Amino acid sequence: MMSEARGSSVKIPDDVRIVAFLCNWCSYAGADLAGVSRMQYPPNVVGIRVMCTATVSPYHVLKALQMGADGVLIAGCHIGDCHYLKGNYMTYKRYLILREILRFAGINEKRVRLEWISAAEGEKFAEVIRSFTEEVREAGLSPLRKNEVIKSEFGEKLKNAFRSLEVVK
Amino acid sequence: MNGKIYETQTEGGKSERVYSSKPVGSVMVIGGGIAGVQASLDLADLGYRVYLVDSAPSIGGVMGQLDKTFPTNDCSMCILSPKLVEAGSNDNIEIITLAEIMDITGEPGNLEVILKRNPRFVDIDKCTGCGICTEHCRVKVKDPYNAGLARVPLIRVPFPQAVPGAAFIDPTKCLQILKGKCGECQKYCPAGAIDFSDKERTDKIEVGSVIIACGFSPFDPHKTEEYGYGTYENVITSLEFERILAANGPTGGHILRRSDSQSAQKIAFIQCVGSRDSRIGNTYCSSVCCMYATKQAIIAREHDRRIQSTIFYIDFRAHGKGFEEYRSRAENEHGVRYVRCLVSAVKEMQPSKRLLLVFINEENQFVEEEFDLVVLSVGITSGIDALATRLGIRVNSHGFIQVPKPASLETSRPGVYVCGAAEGPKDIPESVIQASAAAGSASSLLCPSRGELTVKREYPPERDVRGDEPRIGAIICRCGTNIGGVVDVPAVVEYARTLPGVVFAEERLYACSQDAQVWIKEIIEKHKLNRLVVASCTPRTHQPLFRETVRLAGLNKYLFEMANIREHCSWVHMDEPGLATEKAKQLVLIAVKKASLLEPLEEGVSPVTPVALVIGGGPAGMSAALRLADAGFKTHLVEQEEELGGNMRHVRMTLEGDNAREILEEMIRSVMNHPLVEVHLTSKVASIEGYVGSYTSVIEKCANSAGRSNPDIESASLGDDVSEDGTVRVDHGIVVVAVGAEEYRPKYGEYMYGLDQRVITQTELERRIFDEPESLEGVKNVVMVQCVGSRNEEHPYCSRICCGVTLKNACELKKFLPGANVTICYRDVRAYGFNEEKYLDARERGVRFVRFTQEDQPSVSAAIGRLEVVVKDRNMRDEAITIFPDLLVLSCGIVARGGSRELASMLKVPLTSDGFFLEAHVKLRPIEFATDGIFLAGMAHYPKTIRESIASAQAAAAKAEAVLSKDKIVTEGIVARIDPEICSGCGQCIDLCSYGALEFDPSMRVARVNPSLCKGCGACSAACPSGANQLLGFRPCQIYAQIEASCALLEAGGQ
Amino acid sequence: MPDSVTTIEKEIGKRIGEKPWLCYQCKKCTAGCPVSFAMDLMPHEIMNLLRWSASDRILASSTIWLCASCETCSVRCPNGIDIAGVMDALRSISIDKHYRPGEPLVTAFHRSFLAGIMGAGRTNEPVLIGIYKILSGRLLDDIGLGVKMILKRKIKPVPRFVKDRAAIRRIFREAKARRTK
Amino acid sequence: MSLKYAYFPGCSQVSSAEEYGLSTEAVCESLGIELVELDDWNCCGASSAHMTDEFLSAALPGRNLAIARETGLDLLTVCAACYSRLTMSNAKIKSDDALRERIERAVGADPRFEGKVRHLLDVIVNDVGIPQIKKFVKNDLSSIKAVPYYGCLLVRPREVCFCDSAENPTELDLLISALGLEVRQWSYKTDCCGGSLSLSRNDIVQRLVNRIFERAVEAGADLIVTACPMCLANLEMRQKPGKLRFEQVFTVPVLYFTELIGLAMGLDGWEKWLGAHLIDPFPVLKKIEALS
Ligand SMILES: Cc1cc2nc3c(=O)[nH]c(=O)nc-3n(C[C@H](O)[C@H](O)[C@H](O)COP(=O)(O)OP(=O)(O)OC[C@H]3O[C@@H](n4cnc5c(N)ncnc54)[C@H](O)[C@@H]3O)c2cc1C
Ligand SMILES: Cc1cc2nc3c(=O)[nH]c(=O)nc-3n(C[C@H](O)[C@H](O)[C@H](O)COP(=O)(O)OP(=O)(O)OC[C@H]3O[C@@H](n4cnc5c(N)ncnc54)[C@H](O)[C@@H]3O)c2cc1C
Ligand code: SF4
Ligand code: SF4
Ligand code: SF4
Ligand code: SF4
Ligand code: SF4
Ligand code: SF4
Ligand code: SF4
Ligand code: SF4
Repeated sequence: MMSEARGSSVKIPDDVRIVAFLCNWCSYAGADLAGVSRMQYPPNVVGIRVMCTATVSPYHVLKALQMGADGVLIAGCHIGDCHYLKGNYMTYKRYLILREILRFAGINEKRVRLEWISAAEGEKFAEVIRSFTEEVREAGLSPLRKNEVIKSEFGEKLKNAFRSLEVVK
Repeated sequence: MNGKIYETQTEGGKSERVYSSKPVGSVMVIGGGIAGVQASLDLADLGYRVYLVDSAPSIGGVMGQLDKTFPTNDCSMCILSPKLVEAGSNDNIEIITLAEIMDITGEPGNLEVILKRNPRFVDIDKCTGCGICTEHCRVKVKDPYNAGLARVPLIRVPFPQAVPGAAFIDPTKCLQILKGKCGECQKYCPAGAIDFSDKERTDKIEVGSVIIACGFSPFDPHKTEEYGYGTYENVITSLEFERILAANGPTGGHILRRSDSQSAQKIAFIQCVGSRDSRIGNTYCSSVCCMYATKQAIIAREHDRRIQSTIFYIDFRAHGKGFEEYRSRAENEHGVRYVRCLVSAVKEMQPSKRLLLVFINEENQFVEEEFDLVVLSVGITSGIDALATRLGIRVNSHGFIQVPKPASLETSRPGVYVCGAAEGPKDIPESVIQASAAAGSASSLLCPSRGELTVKREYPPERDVRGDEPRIGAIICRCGTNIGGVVDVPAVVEYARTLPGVVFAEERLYACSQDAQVWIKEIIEKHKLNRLVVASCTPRTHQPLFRETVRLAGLNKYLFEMANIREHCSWVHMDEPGLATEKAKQLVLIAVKKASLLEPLEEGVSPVTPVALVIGGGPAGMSAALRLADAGFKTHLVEQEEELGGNMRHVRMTLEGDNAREILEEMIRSVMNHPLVEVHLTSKVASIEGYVGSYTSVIEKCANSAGRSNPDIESASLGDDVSEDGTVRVDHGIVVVAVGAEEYRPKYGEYMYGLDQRVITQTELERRIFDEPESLEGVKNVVMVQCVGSRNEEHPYCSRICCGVTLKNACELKKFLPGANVTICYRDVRAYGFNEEKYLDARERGVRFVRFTQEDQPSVSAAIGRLEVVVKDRNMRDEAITIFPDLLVLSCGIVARGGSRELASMLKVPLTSDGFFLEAHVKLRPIEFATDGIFLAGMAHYPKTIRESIASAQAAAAKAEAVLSKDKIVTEGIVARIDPEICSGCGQCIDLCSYGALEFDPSMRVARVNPSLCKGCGACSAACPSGANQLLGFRPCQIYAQIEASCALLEAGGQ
Repeated sequence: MPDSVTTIEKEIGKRIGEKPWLCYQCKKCTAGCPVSFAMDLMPHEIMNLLRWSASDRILASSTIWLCASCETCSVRCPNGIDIAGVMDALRSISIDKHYRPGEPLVTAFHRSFLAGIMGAGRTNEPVLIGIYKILSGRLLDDIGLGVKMILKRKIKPVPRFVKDRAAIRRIFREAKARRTK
Repeated sequence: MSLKYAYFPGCSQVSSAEEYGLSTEAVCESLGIELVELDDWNCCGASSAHMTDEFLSAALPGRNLAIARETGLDLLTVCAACYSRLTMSNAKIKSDDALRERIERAVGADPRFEGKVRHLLDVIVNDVGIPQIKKFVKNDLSSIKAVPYYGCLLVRPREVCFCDSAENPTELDLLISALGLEVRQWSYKTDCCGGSLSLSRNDIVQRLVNRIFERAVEAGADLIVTACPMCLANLEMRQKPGKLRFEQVFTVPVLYFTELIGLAMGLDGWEKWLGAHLIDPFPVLKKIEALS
């Protein structure tokens, strides 16, 4: 866990860090509800609000992994509930491709997760964060945070992933 | 309209309204359920000031308590909450809660409303909804929001998404208010919002018109004693079950028995509790319970695969769009069992507290079965008797508000309109349709005063900050102790000051308070800030407020970014203040990084051609055209036939018993004589181009109007070689699609149709009853067959109106030939709403009913000169009944018009698989398309009665009027933009857009975005391989900066 | 009464003022009836058959005799039909029209009961059981029970009489006169 | 309020249900309810008359009403069937003039009874009142668990009966708990036991009766309390049909509410009343300390 921090200097965390892309209409609202209902979950996640999960391209996900995120969550409206009619269908398709790519590149695909969380599912949001944090912890810290050899190996894998994304496109 | 205030004078083709006194440009909406909220939003959009009054402490109504909604299973709160917030933040809507209407006086256009405001004891403007008071109140009451299933403190925010989101005190048991002995909450309220001296007071408000949207009360099942509600713990109402299903309900969405909190596995739903029951006087059908029971059974199963649900019903009323399909999915995919038998009583077993039901199944076997939970599908009853009496407004025999005129939502009190469940049982989309229609009605009464009482903000010119170095201001909010109690706010402020670009950082106790806005404006000006970051609560509720402040300070409103350190931080990491502080810093970092890359965005403006195009001249099209023309807009009405009227030409009497002929003739006369309506008969729209505000269409004469039901001929008539002179080109701002639908024509030989002239359709029967009664003399035996061309493989949906039409004709026939035997062969009698009384009337008159199934349809033959119908009665163990009718009447369904597909592709709007037009959103946008500026009315959407068709047309017209009454259309700043320099013209993005906003420009070989159509979802941008297509406000570089900031601390850790 | 309701429905309407034709076949009556499991036609089927003039089937059915008059159906029918009342009326029509009872033992019982009253003005179990046994031919039924009842002093051998038996006889005569009329 | 009533005992109470009649008289006397037995009353015809002949069903009770009319008192009865027949026929006579005339002719007196037909349970719960009853209780019966059994006739038809509900009446529940017993919840309070088919179709009746006992046992009852002699007789006799031997499967005794009041109040004669039951109640009563 992160050590106690005071003052302006940011202390170094040694726990996993998760980047969560949350769609504005459902999952961000679900996270809000978890807050309003004071449901407690681990602080390892930071949310990035997007209008729709369809805004999230596989590049964004790979980018996050490249920046050293240990896990990436994409959460949006349930299928059929998309504010933009069918954005989440697209997300789902892209997600399937992304997982293929991760597997192909040899990156633990458990680091990336897609969830449908509605605006009323505060508890689900909290639960997803809890379980995903555990899962990512099992997968371990990002190789990018380890020694140079592992780091460069992982960098290579990511490059492969980016490249295969080009091919798929 | 009302002669008292103004009248229309037509002189030499010119119409002029003469007003005796100018109407007041404001409207009071009573009731803040979905109907009231929708009416308020529409009215504000139409240019009127709105007082939205609710007797509850928050708006939202019953929809706010629902978990999901049929038939889409949309999360009810997800779709409702944005509307509530919108109403709450609209400058022209004043929400008045905890209030009652005492009296209304005056004339339409100039009404005075006497309003009693009950004390709230909490100042809405000061309360931040922090909930601290709630923790300190020791007195608990049943929570009405959770249908009484949970207990909550007296002082509380009514429910998490409440609007206004402020606390209130339920004074009935408050120790301070009653005995002056507590005041705990007041001690702890950090905002000093609690005021025990708050008193009841009476206000007078001047308005032009009033809309009643007070909704309904669920039936109280204590009255149906045989089901043991109130005695057996595991017998609950559907509304209670709705709360149990809800993720934010008392059991957190777990389906538990009330007796022992064990999970329930077998659930029984008993239908028609308090409906269709003459014992208790409710002889109508509540219209929604068959469907909501199905929904609840499906959702229950989704929560827990082990759950088995059984629905006990009489007639399954799946009469709406997509309902029949929903029901079959429930049965086939979710294992919901339907039993057509009303259980007689519920018995509680001891000591298990399971519930024993006895019923007979379709095989006529007696079954005794135990269930864990019994849900009573309680009906919809009127909750407004007292109000109606007080206001002297006429109600029907069941206490619902009556609308005397067939084509209007005006109550017996001129200038007072009604919508939603207050007018009769109905579901959400129907409530929404009526709400828009009522708003339109009020608008046409008040249109001379449109915009007079609405406020329009004046803004200073925008400062151009392009190219300037970012000068970011960061405000960290304490939100009292909500944030400050967990997060070390000074530390976050310190941290923010160290960040690149940040030139100013301060904390505030309440950043959203009114004085804070003044302060923010000052610091922006003083420190020459060009970006603002506020770290506080959720942008979903507060971003509009801060954007507004930023704009008033002379900055583009998109130069603002929020960090949510409350809902996403202090409230969810309360036990780890250190980590919460670190996370807050990180969230601030992310926001600052994004802020430095923010750019001013332009909201597109496009002009509006104040002209309407209505396609289809049936009752829907005519009503829409009249409304729009009455509102002062030139309207083109295009009808492919030689005359107006559509299907209504064949109707003699409406289901409500009005003379359809007279109504139609009156309507046609008004349309033909209206100076602003230009009718194009025997015409079709040949092409249509443009977008909301500016369309151009070509209207041409049909070569062959007789071919209306034959799509081949229709497309032939639209060929290239149309003569020049028949063609008109019109510019218009909106389109109303009102092309209707048509009666299913039985196949040759289907039930001997066409083979024997005694086999006719209901339309033919109706014509003969009213126009040639003598031709029916001597008729002794009449058989009617339902669902001809409906609810089968070819047309899987229910045609909704045929049961009502059949009952109407059966009653009329019996009135005139009382001795005749009339037998109706049905599958379910779908006499929803007040049509149930027609069903009762038919039985009173001795009409006989035989139930058959899709698998075993009646067979018809002709032998020795007489017709023979053999039908097996499902209610009588399939015993065959043989009748020799003099007339066999087929109740044909409604099918989409062949020509719809062509029109749909011309307008780029979707159709359902049944060929009806598909609305933007099944629940909340039933009369709009996803494409702005195109609206949907009448049977083109789905089969409807005349009344329903007209209401939907008036609603569509109101929506259209809101567009046409603006001089320009402002589009969102957050839209996709394609850089033509980079775009490779691959076209990958084009098909991804659900709104048709992308086009391929063949000349430049690039894709282009039409910002007027784009909704800013970003689906296309994410797919662009070259990075040419970017969603403004969410550009990849901006998101990358956020990602980078999210991981920034780790980077540091790796070093 | 509507013209096209059936003759038997009219008869019921006339006798008890009920409108069985309002039935919408929800089967609630049948589901709650304690004895419907033993009936040849279920209560809702009786309601249905009335609509089709199936008098013979109804009047010869066991149903009308098995109905225990508990009125469970009547208090719960959503159309407010007094089904128990309809059953009473049907029994009475069946007697008037001399139908062979669908449930001979039950009719034997009722006849015994009324015969007892006609004779004594009051009901007395030994007399009732005696007459019933002769009429039904079930001489050996319930002997064990009878012994126990005598032991428990439940059966009092001497019947009590009403003094003014002439009045009782007048009542029965009036009933009969009306029937044959 | 004067508690004086014309009393219609009904046939059973002077024969097979003598214990009901005797306990009624004893209880009334000690509660200060004065009963004036109706002169020369006749059988009300019970189920057979109304099941077969509309006229008889009105005229037999009609004669009793005519006699009661002369007394100027309200008419009290303890049998649910009599109560139901008397109330129904009273209502009919008042609404149908032709019928009234015919009855008058046959009976020889005006059958338009001006008073009210009352059931003793109604009088005790509503006129005497539960608090008053509590004052009379001497013996502690709290060790006994009972279920109230109203049967169908006491509660239906809804319009004419005194009970607060046709589905879930509470009068007997209130009384039993006022007498100190523990009332167990069950759903079979008003289920029909098939009384009118008792002799003719005991196969059917047996099924109904057994279910009532099963449910009572499941509900944890030691005792079933009733207010109708037909129900009691049926429950006691019809658990299992037997030709030569009489069998009992369930041993839960069934008592009249009057017997129970007598027991609680410690009135003389209760041993004699209880001794008349086919299902021996004494094993259960052993639980009561005061009695042993
Ligand atoms: C259990 C259940 C499930 C349902 N499920 C669905 C579903 O899945 N899909 C669907 O389409 N429909 C569903 N419905 C129907 C749906 O709830 C209604 O169609 C809808 O709520 C009607 O909206 P309304 O605004 O007319 O009325 P309401 O929702 O009743 O709102 C009325 C408002 O008026 C206020 N009010 C009342 N009286 C006064 C007064 N005198 N003065 C001021 N304010 C007053 C109330 O506080 C309330 O806010 C369901 C209904 C029930 C009971
Ligand atoms: C057999 C039958 C019986 C009915 N009985 C009753 C009743 O008793 N009571 C009741 O309330 N309702 C009844 N209805 C329903 C009622 O007729 C409809 O609610 C109403 O007519 C719908 O109006 P509409 O304008 O939406 O559609 P329509 O009446 O179908 O009118 C649509 C019009 O658009 C025209 N059109 C179609 N395509 C084009 C095109 N591409 N370009 C130009 N023009 C076009 C058509 O020619 C037609 O005139 C009945 C309907 C049917 C079919
Ligand atoms: S003053 Fe009233 S609302 Fe406040 S804490 Fe006390 S009881 Fe609760
Ligand atoms: S403590 Fe004060 S500010 Fe907070 S919710 Fe209660 S009243 Fe509102
Ligand atoms: S038939 Fe009507 S009242 Fe009955 S459950 Fe269905 S919708 Fe409700
Ligand atoms: S802006 Fe601040 S004070 Fe206002 S609600 Fe949000 S966090 Fe609380
Ligand atoms: S006849 Fe028409 S309204 Fe009735 S069930 Fe069939 S399709 Fe539906
Ligand atoms: S952002 Fe969405 S709505 Fe806009 S053009 Fe792209 S896909 Fe269409
Ligand atoms: S309960 Fe009434 S409506 Fe239902 S089937 Fe029986 S008689 Fe008919
Ligand atoms: S009165 Fe007859 S038909 Fe009705 S429930 Fe009782 S036994 Fe059955």
